[in-house]
Amino acid sequence: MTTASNTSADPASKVPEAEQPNQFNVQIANGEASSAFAQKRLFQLRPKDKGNNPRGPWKTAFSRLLRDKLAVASFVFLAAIVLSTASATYYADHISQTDPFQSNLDGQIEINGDPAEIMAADSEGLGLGVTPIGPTWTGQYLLGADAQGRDVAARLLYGGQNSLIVAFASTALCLVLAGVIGTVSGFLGGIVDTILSRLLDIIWAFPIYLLAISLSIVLISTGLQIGPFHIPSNSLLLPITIIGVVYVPYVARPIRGQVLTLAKSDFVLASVCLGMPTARILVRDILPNVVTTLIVFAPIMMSLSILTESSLSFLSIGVQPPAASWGTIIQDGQGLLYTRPLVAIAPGLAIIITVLCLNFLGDGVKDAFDPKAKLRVGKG
Amino acid sequence: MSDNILEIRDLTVGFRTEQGPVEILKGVSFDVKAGEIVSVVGESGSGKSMTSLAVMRLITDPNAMISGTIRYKGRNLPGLSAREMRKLRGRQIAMIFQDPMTALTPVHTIGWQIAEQMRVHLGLGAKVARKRSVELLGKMGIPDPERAYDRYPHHLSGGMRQRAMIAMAISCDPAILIADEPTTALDVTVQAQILDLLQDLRREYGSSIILITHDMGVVSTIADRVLVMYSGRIIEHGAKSDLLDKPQHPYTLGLMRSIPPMTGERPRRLPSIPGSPPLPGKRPEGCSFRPRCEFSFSKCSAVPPLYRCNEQFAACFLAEHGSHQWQRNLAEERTAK
Amino acid sequence: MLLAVLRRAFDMVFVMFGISVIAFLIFFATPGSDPSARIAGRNATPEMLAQVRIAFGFDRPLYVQYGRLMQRLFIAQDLTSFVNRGQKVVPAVLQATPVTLCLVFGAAVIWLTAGISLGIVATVFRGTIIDKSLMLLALAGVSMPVFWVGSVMNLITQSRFHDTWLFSWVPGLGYTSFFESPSLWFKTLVIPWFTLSVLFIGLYARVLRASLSESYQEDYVRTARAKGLSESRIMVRHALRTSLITLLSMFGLDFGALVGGGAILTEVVFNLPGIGRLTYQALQNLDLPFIMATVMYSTFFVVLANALVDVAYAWLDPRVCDAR
Amino acid sequence: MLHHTVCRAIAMALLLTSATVGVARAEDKPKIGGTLRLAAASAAGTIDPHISYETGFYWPIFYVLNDGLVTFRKAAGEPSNDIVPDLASDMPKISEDGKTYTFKLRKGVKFSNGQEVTLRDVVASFERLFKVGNPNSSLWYSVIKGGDKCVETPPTCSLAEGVVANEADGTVTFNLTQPDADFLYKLAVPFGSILPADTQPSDLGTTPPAATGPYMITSYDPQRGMELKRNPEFKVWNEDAQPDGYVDEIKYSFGVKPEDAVTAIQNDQMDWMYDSPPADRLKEISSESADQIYINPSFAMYAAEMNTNIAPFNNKDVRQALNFAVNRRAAINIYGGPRLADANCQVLPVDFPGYKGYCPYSKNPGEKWGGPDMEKAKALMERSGQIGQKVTVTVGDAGVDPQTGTYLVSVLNDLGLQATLKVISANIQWTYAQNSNNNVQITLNTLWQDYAAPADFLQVLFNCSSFHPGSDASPNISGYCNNAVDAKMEQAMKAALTDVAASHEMWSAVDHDITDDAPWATLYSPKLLYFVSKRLKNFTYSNQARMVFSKVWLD
Repeated sequence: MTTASNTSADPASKVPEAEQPNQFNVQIANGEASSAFAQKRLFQLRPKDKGNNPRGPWKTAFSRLLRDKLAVASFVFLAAIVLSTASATYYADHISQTDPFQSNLDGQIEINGDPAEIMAADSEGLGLGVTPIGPTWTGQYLLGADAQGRDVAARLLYGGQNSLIVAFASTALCLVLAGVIGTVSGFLGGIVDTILSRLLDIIWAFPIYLLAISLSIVLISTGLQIGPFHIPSNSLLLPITIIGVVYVPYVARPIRGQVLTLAKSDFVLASVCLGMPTARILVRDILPNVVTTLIVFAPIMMSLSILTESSLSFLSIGVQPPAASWGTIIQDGQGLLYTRPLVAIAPGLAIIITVLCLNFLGDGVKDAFDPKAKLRVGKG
Repeated sequence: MSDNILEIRDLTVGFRTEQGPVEILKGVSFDVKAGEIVSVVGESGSGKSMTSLAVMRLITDPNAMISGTIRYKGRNLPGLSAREMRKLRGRQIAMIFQDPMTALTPVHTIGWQIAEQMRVHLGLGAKVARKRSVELLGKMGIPDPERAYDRYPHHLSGGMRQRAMIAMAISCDPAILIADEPTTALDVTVQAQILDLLQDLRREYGSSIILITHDMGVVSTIADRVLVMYSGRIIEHGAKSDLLDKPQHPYTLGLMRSIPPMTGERPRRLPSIPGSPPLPGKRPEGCSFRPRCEFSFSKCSAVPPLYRCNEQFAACFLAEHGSHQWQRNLAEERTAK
Repeated sequence: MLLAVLRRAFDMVFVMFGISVIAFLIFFATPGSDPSARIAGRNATPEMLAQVRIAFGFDRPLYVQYGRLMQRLFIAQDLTSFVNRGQKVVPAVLQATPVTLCLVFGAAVIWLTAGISLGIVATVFRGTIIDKSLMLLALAGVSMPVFWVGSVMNLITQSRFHDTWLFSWVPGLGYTSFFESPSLWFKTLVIPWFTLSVLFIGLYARVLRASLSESYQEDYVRTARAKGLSESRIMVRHALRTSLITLLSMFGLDFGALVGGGAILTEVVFNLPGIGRLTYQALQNLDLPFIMATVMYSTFFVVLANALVDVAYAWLDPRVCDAR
Repeated sequence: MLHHTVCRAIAMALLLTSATVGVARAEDKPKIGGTLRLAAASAAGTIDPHISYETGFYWPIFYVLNDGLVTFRKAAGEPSNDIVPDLASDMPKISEDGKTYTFKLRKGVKFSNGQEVTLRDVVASFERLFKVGNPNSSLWYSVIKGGDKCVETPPTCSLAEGVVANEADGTVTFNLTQPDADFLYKLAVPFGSILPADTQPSDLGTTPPAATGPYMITSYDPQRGMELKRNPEFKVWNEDAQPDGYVDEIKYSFGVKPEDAVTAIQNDQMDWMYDSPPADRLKEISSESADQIYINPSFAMYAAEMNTNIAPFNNKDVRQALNFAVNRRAAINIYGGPRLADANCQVLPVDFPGYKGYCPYSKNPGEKWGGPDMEKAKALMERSGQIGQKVTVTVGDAGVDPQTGTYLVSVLNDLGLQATLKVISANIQWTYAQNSNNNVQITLNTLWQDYAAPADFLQVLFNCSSFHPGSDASPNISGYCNNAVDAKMEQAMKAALTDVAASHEMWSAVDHDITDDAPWATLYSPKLLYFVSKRLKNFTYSNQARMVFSKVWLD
């Protein structure tokens, strides 16, 4: 892949220049028409140019991030979501008092005094059918029960835990892998680069879902055997690994590109001329920039991972039951879609809100750390 | 002054910023007569380009604050509606930008871009427009204009692109041509050619030219009149000959000194003005040149008005009582040669 | 130029080869997975298993197996489902293709028109509340899991509001070919089209908005103004024209990926018998040949899309083709 | 409250009368033509009538496609259990010793490919049964002379002295090694279908065979669906055996999830669904469109079959523990509530010939199930020493299986096992579970009668000879093999020839023995609930063919 592939990861989500940080600088740029663009570039590249003492620009970046209200708000929101999912056990034990992983098909609960069947056999008409209890909006079965008579609210929280864990872990994995591959390939160049970037090209041309699905089919049915370690097929590690791996090219390619340009950049050449050892250059000049880019990627990748995880779980090749994730809950909800839509809709909303916040945060981080960075939110 | 085609009266441009309003231009006033070449000189940041953009009403920034009058043939440009202004731009007042690399749309042929302007303003048909633009390209001294018409900007050298830019600018023969550092991005030989081109234009179309530059060399070659700008103000203006022979303002003097002499042995190194112009917003009280001025004295803490001395104006207290000591020295130096 | 074409062709072949190898390794060489066991879909008597082993050379080194499989997949094309005996893989894939094409094509039309117009509107009003709210919507669209949107759509159009004038026209889930009944074909696809396009509308609006406001910083837009062009002309002929290049490259890849099974979720939710659903069922039937076939097929589309994008690129952006 | 229950009772009564005699509701006059649209969650693999053992799913279709020498009467209710002559012009002459059956082949019946049905075809068809490895070949058809050899070496199967054609008087004679009370039944089911002699001697897979019935399969794509059109060669020869169909076309679409199918039928987008409607929809449809619902008692069993050959279910205590622990009411709730199923612990369905209520796995053991007994179950687990064992519950992705599977998983976990659920396509589940190579530990199936005799359930599902290791055609899913029980079955079979009542006694004994060994955890015997579109008329439920596709017409 030549042009197309390079540009493909490109298209950026940028903010209007009015929102761009450091008004002042930009306006001078506009004012001084002759060098408008040059100056703007200068300003925007600044974090990179100062690559060899990262703390400085990072401080400014963070302070910039803090000034971005939307980003801060989303961050707070995310924190709230994380906390609430963390409280899953508490809710299950003390409020709903049911095990959300055990079917509860002929249990009863007390709704303000009088008992209620969790799976109520119908008494009207032909007296056919059994309907899970609806949202009580109080304590137990807050959002009602699913087809197994399990407390949806409780499952939602536990599911959230898994979804977030998977998303976070797979993102971390993806970024680390991509960072390493990209840097090595870009910095060493030569045959290593050719091989690595070829490999990336190939994986990149692999439609994400198909790759994920293919991996899942094999791994879910057999588990993964790496030397002495065996990952059982129902372990969270599987979806984490799969999602982590499939997105590597999307991050590794831009990183490689960045490292390539950096390696040719003046300040690196300078330090080469100064006879600085390669390792030192790598650590002092290259890595800080790579890390910046990775930071910029992090939120976007996380939102992608959440979506991917839910999709795989929806196809029942992601998180395996009895464990739940937002995706699996939606899947369970399919059966109840027409009578208890809430079961399917609630986790969906949870996903949307989380991903939305992550994307806002992503925009914020991007503008704060590296406004010129080109990344793309969401992938079909 | 009926033959003034453009009259600018205390034009002020400022920007709202997080650090409060910042003035880029302060009370700039000058005239342009029909058919003359006025050259605006100054270091970058002095606001000369801002002036031209203001005239063209190309300052799109929502935070811009613009005041003052700009009369073109008696009509006040800031007062015009967007439509009227559009009719004027490119038709009456055209502009050439510094960097021909970025100033042309990369995805259209230069021919198309020239033709576009004529089709919009003169309502020419595709064929005629093409013919005219090919002629223009030819006039601008572009070899094989027929082919050049269908080339893309990135195919052409800087000089050629600048020629194309000029061709575009004059395609609807405007009354005023604003050339913003038309030669800065080009190498010396090409510079000369472009400058000649501009002079021919004046001769042929009799259109007046506002030439914005920081290069005294350029000024000395083609300008009729010179405006010297420093940190948003016009600090001296007058006929070229007067201003170059006996500059009234120390800053102008500095600029003069920085031109390599045409005759005699070259000095080991050219004298230059110490320091650099203040950023807008950080400008000192009083005369903003004071910190760099070798002659600064107590009075300079006030903002100097424009003092008139024959046909020359200078905003410096030294000019208060006519010519000054250093000017005579300069004169002697010259006569000695 | 010819050289470039050749290089491109080589790239394509290379990538396809690489992908086929990876796919093969995933299915046939993952530690702890015995393909012939998973092939034991239906009526797999021990003798059958033995046959399968021979036929696919599972007793031979990997490269032989790979060769055999590719040969049967592309040259002989006699690969049949292990689960539904006698069902040839290649025809099944070819039969599913038009469905997916219809789905993706329709969706593409929607998302391009909607995405581009949103992007333009937002840019025109950049900085205003309109811009901000549009971009918020776009981001929301990007944040929605497509299968969830699909389910909700079903809930609304099939159940909750089906007997209102709004959605009474919506036919049952499934697919009717265009030649059977154009009107029905359209009706069955409308909802899936919109479902599929939501994400991309958001995506494209955002990207276009970004690259447009970037163009508006460019010198050539200022030049265009100085030429006295109308804002609309500046937008269409200068800013948009340049931004479209970015968009196009994106579009080609998305289209390819979707046609290549990326639309699996939509197809499953709306029960459209396209490539995606084929893959999904093969997955549930543990039907190896089908999975291989669909994977190969879809990668072919993606690679093809890449190539086309490059061509279109050279055509849209003169700078590229000279760079070659 | 009392008042309430009364109403309910009345409603129920109404329903049952209206339901069981569906014909009675055929108030309006027949309509010919139209397309009958059927929906199912997924296909069920091969459509080879000599192989497919999809009694509930594909057999009803086969019944309107192909014919045997005899068949079950296509009628509603009781009469549908009777056997009537089909391709045979009348019922066979059976010798005194019950070892020879002689049929006269009907003249002038043609296959959909134009060929006439000949004696050759009859002989070939029965040899084909063995060649393609019919699931019951060894159990049912090896009584035919030469059958045993055919079982050993299918490819070279010849029934020269078993099935003898007599071209002269156009008769075919079956010679049996021993009398067999159920033989006619075995000829009446789709396995007995007569196919052209030149039909390939291996699984037809997705290519339909030539038909003799009113319809023929014109296309079959397990991913999409099945299309049946009128068989141009068909002429009615025996209204009882093979009536002509009303609708012109039958379109079966696969991949329609039950919840969507219900909605589709409500919206008149579908006419009939194979899967039972999800429990949570029943309330709505039964209150909104009661007259589109038909409930029929069915001779079927919903059970969890445990693999008695691999851990942990090779341990009787564990099997019994599950039987004690499983809450049949919960399972019934998933299926659609107490009105739709009877809890059951044994193999034979309620009211099936030879059925005697027996439930040792209950709080208060007796005839009927009275609730789970967790204490006993836990105790048994302790004793078994299998606690902590890993169990994978393998279920199909259609009907109530996934739900019930999930429930089983939680029960097994309660018992201290480490259970996980594995959902695979219903398209392969039935055969996948049968193949011992796949090491399925426990699975779920609804087991339908093939014909109304106890031997059918007990022998087919638990006889040593119906367990074929490593084969997909091994209906004895539990791999249960108990020679003592086999011997008892032998006797019962013999007895059936002379004294049916006595044989039923023996069969129920066998039933109870097996129940004690607990190779299954039987959950309930379901009633069949059919939800049909408004326009579907003359719904006719046969105990053999379920809804008789050739009997319904569309308004």
